[in-house]
Amino acid sequence: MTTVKTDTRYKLVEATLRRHGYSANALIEGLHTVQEAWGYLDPDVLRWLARTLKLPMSKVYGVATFYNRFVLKPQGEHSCVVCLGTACYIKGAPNTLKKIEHDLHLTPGMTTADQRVSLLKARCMGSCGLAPVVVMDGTLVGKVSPEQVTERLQEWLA
Amino acid sequence: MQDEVATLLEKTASTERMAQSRYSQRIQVCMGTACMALNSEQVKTALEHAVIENGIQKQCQVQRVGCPGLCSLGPMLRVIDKTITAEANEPRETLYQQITPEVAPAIVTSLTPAAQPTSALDAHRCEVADTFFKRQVKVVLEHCSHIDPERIEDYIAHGGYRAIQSVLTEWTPQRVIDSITKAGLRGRGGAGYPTGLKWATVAKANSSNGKKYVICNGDEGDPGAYMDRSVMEGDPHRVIEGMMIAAYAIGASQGYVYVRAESPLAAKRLRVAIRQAQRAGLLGNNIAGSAFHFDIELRLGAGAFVCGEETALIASIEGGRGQPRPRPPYPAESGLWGCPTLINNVETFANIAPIIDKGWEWYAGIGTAKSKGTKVFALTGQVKTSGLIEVPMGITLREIVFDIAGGIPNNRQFKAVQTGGPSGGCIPEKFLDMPVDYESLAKVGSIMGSGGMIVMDDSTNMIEVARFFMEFCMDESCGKCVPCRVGTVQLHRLLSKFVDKTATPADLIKLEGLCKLVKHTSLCGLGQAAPNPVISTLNYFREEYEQCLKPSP
Amino acid sequence: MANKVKLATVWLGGCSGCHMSFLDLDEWLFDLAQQVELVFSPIADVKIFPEGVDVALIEGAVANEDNLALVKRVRACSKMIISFGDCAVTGNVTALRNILGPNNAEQVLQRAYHDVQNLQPQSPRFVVEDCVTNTLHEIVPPLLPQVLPVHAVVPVDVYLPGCPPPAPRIRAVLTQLLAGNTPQMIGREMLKFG
Amino acid sequence: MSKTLTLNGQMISAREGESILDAARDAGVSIPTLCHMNGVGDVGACRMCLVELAGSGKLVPACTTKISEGMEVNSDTPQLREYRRMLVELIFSERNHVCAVCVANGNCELQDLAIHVGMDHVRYDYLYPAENVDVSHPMFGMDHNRCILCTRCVRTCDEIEGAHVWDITARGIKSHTITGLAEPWGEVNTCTSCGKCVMACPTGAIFKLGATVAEMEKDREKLAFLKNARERREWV
Repeated sequence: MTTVKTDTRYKLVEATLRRHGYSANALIEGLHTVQEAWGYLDPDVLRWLARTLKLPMSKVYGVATFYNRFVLKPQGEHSCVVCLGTACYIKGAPNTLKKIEHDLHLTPGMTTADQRVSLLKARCMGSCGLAPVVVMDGTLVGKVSPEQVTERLQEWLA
Repeated sequence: MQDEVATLLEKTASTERMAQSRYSQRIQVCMGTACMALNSEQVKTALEHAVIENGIQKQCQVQRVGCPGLCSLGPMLRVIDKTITAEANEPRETLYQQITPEVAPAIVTSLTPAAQPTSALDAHRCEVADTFFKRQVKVVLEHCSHIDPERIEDYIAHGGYRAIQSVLTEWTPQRVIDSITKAGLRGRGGAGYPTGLKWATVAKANSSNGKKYVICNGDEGDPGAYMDRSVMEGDPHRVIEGMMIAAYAIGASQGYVYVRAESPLAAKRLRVAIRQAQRAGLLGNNIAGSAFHFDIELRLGAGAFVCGEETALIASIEGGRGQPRPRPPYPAESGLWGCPTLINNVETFANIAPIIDKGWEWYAGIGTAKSKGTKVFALTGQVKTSGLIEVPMGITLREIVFDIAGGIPNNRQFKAVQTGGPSGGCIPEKFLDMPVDYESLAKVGSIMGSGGMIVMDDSTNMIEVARFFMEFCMDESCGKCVPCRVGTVQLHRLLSKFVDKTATPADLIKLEGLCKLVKHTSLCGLGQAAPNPVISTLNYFREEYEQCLKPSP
Repeated sequence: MANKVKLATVWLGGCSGCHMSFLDLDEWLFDLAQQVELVFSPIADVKIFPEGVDVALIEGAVANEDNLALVKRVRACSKMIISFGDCAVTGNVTALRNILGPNNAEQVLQRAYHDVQNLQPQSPRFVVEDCVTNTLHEIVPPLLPQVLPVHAVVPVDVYLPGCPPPAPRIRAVLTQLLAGNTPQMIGREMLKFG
Repeated sequence: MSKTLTLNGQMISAREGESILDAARDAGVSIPTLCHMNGVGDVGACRMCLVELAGSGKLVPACTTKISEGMEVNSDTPQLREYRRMLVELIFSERNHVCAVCVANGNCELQDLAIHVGMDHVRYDYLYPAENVDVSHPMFGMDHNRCILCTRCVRTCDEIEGAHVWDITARGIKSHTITGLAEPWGEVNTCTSCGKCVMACPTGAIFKLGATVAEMEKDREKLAFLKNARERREWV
């Protein structure tokens, strides 16, 4: 496990675990930090996390896959999250998603083959006043039209 | 020692007030999630630059505040000008909407002594403000949009932490509980359980290791609801103070705030607020020199609607899969790590300080016989003005939809209003004059819920709406119990048959039977309430289902 | 003979095991023959399912277009239909191809007629003339996208599970029916699948 | 301390702290169960043992609900019977349960339950998920087509064997029983190959390699025996 020593990202996770006294209930906090540092939950890191917190592997995996926020595969360079909350739904979010699926041949949860763009869906970003909303690379875009989104995606893919 | 805190609060408050009184003009920019998405941060920077350029930095302050509620018209800002008094010697307040960084300097120019009357800002004056705010009563949101949520001093200057200070010095825990009980406050998470009763149960419960916990449920996952997020973003100290008072009343020394990962700004503001309160000695050991110890930790959710259910939330804080377990035992007896635990929702905690401060009599004077106080709603969907509102209990749906929100746009007709999110129901026009309170909403097959309110016009297909919510519940089901895990999938398939017009009369019977099964046999509230959108649309829009039956061969 | 019960047995997508089990009724078949007239069956040379049938035992799941057309005719022409055996009741082994997803027909044919054949793999796909309807059709009826249990296509009156249903269970059901009662499908002897 | 309650109109007595399920069984009344197993903790997940409490009419799982003085319980009403049948149908519709080709045919708790609730057919559409069969372990196999997610294997491995090889991944209809980091069972080095999960599994999902149709017999009382032996030093 030489990576542990050389990869500084482990130190970030260690810091989180230390803050919680390496107790088993720090698992979710630890997973958050792993995802921030790596961008996803790498199986080797999960193994290391399980050992460090003295938890069974299957439990760590079970927790990691229970929550929507955690992803087990590397994500694309850019991300596009389409909100499918009620307000966005009523205001036409399904059309946006359909257009993206149609134009880019992507379905939610997928990343383009060139690892450029990941498409995700969300259950309400809580910005219903701006519905329909899409989060492009972490920035919330409100009252968005299907065309606006695909245009931006084409730019990313160009 | 106790006086020290009182002095500290007083000193902080007077220093802050003095500092603020130096400014005769204030520009308050909304820094809620919605306005920030519309570049309100850049607007604020532009304003600050303009203030300096115009050389009025000694009289004009640009301030960050929480959400005023008109989220669809952001970025919002408010100008308070003491140099001009309006009615009753109050300084003139003007609300502006849809301000861009380009328009921002014009606002500052209009505040300079040499300002000429200009029409440049006319388009940005918030016209709907009068009607939008007229019927509202702000208790929970009283500070939101008026104070800087990232400065504890501002909260203290507005009377913050006065309630906990007097509770710690003069009140017994029993008196606190009695006050909350008499105020008639009910849980704002949706079910409406009497808060005082819950507190009394936890206070009485025996803990084997002496520990008790307070949990603030900020896992607001209903699609179309963002009340709690706005409160946490706009007035985080209010939530902390409510938790402190609760902890004192029930004898807890540790608290947790559980916030959705989808609300990063709320989490950030709470983190800042907790740190500030710790530094001010308001959280930690021997608070205010008393024997009261209390600290709060923030826990970030990771995307699971079911974690709004209290036993699932506890499992999640314990670091596990957020799966509910059968109750009893209730968390009040055996909750976090097996200890008695009080779980209340964000809005519930935000109601506590004013009840202590202004007295339960005042609070009980607002609302209806069985539902006291106010309720915050996130009003969205097909209305002219959507946003965050706080109304007294007992107001009618018609007043909310037509008076506050201005009715239905695009010359369409009102069809239904959906409350309670995926656990609620669709309320048709015939109940528009019904008062909004826990009992009335339940009577018509919906629930108060946490406060999402979605208005639908006559272009809405109710079966698709029911299927939308069923898909939500199906995706969010934790998978532990059979009726919810499989029943929601089967319900979704049946609803799809109606949407595709391939359903048979036998499918309608199956649909109704399954709704009943899932409602009565699911383990937790998510499953038990999952059929509600179907049941209510079947009740009020049955003809739409019948029209979707496959023509018999 | 006019008041004899008109009995039919039908073989859809199944292995014929249920019919074998029916034949396991052995000498009771003589008693049965006293009371019923077998008007349609794989073991009787009748081409078209007749009208006015009292009871039809349907073995097998609805797997192809022939099955579908036949089961609809059976329903239309019979007073009572019995899902006979697990394939009719649940889809059972016949429906295992459903796991391959919708539109799995090509995959299934490829596997059955090509992948597992050592010599001359070929699809049995020539066109023949139907001597009854005088129409041309493929000798292998096109497979449905999904295999369905009988009750997913037409209403079923009695479910007689088992793979195959043991002979005593078949006898118990028929005895009840001939006595004019609705068969009581209760308990392990009557209800066990598999 | 002894408490008195009413079960289906009969007065019965039970020990304080006892579950409704145990009290009923002591009184000779059987309540159908599926995720419950003697020897491991209860989770109240399958909802088969729901009983009705008089007064509130509330349905509660008998396995996790403690008795109380004067409680009035009904474990067998037409409504409960209908719900139980529907629940069994839902379980059958969820995965690919083909009794005819199952190792546990004749020795299966789900099959027994279907008989008990009088399930002559399944009214709901079968979902036909594509499921894996994991035969990477040298001694045992796991056929996800037959798994009903009762978590008896998870609890057995955690509470009795202590290895916690099993857990559940994902959620909702996508939930799956996993070994280790969702790895092939045979590659999980924490597995002691004790075979307790095989005993615990109510269906043919976990089986001994080599067992063919209707051959897989399971001795579930072994697990309760072990638990007693380990915790109470009582070999019964």
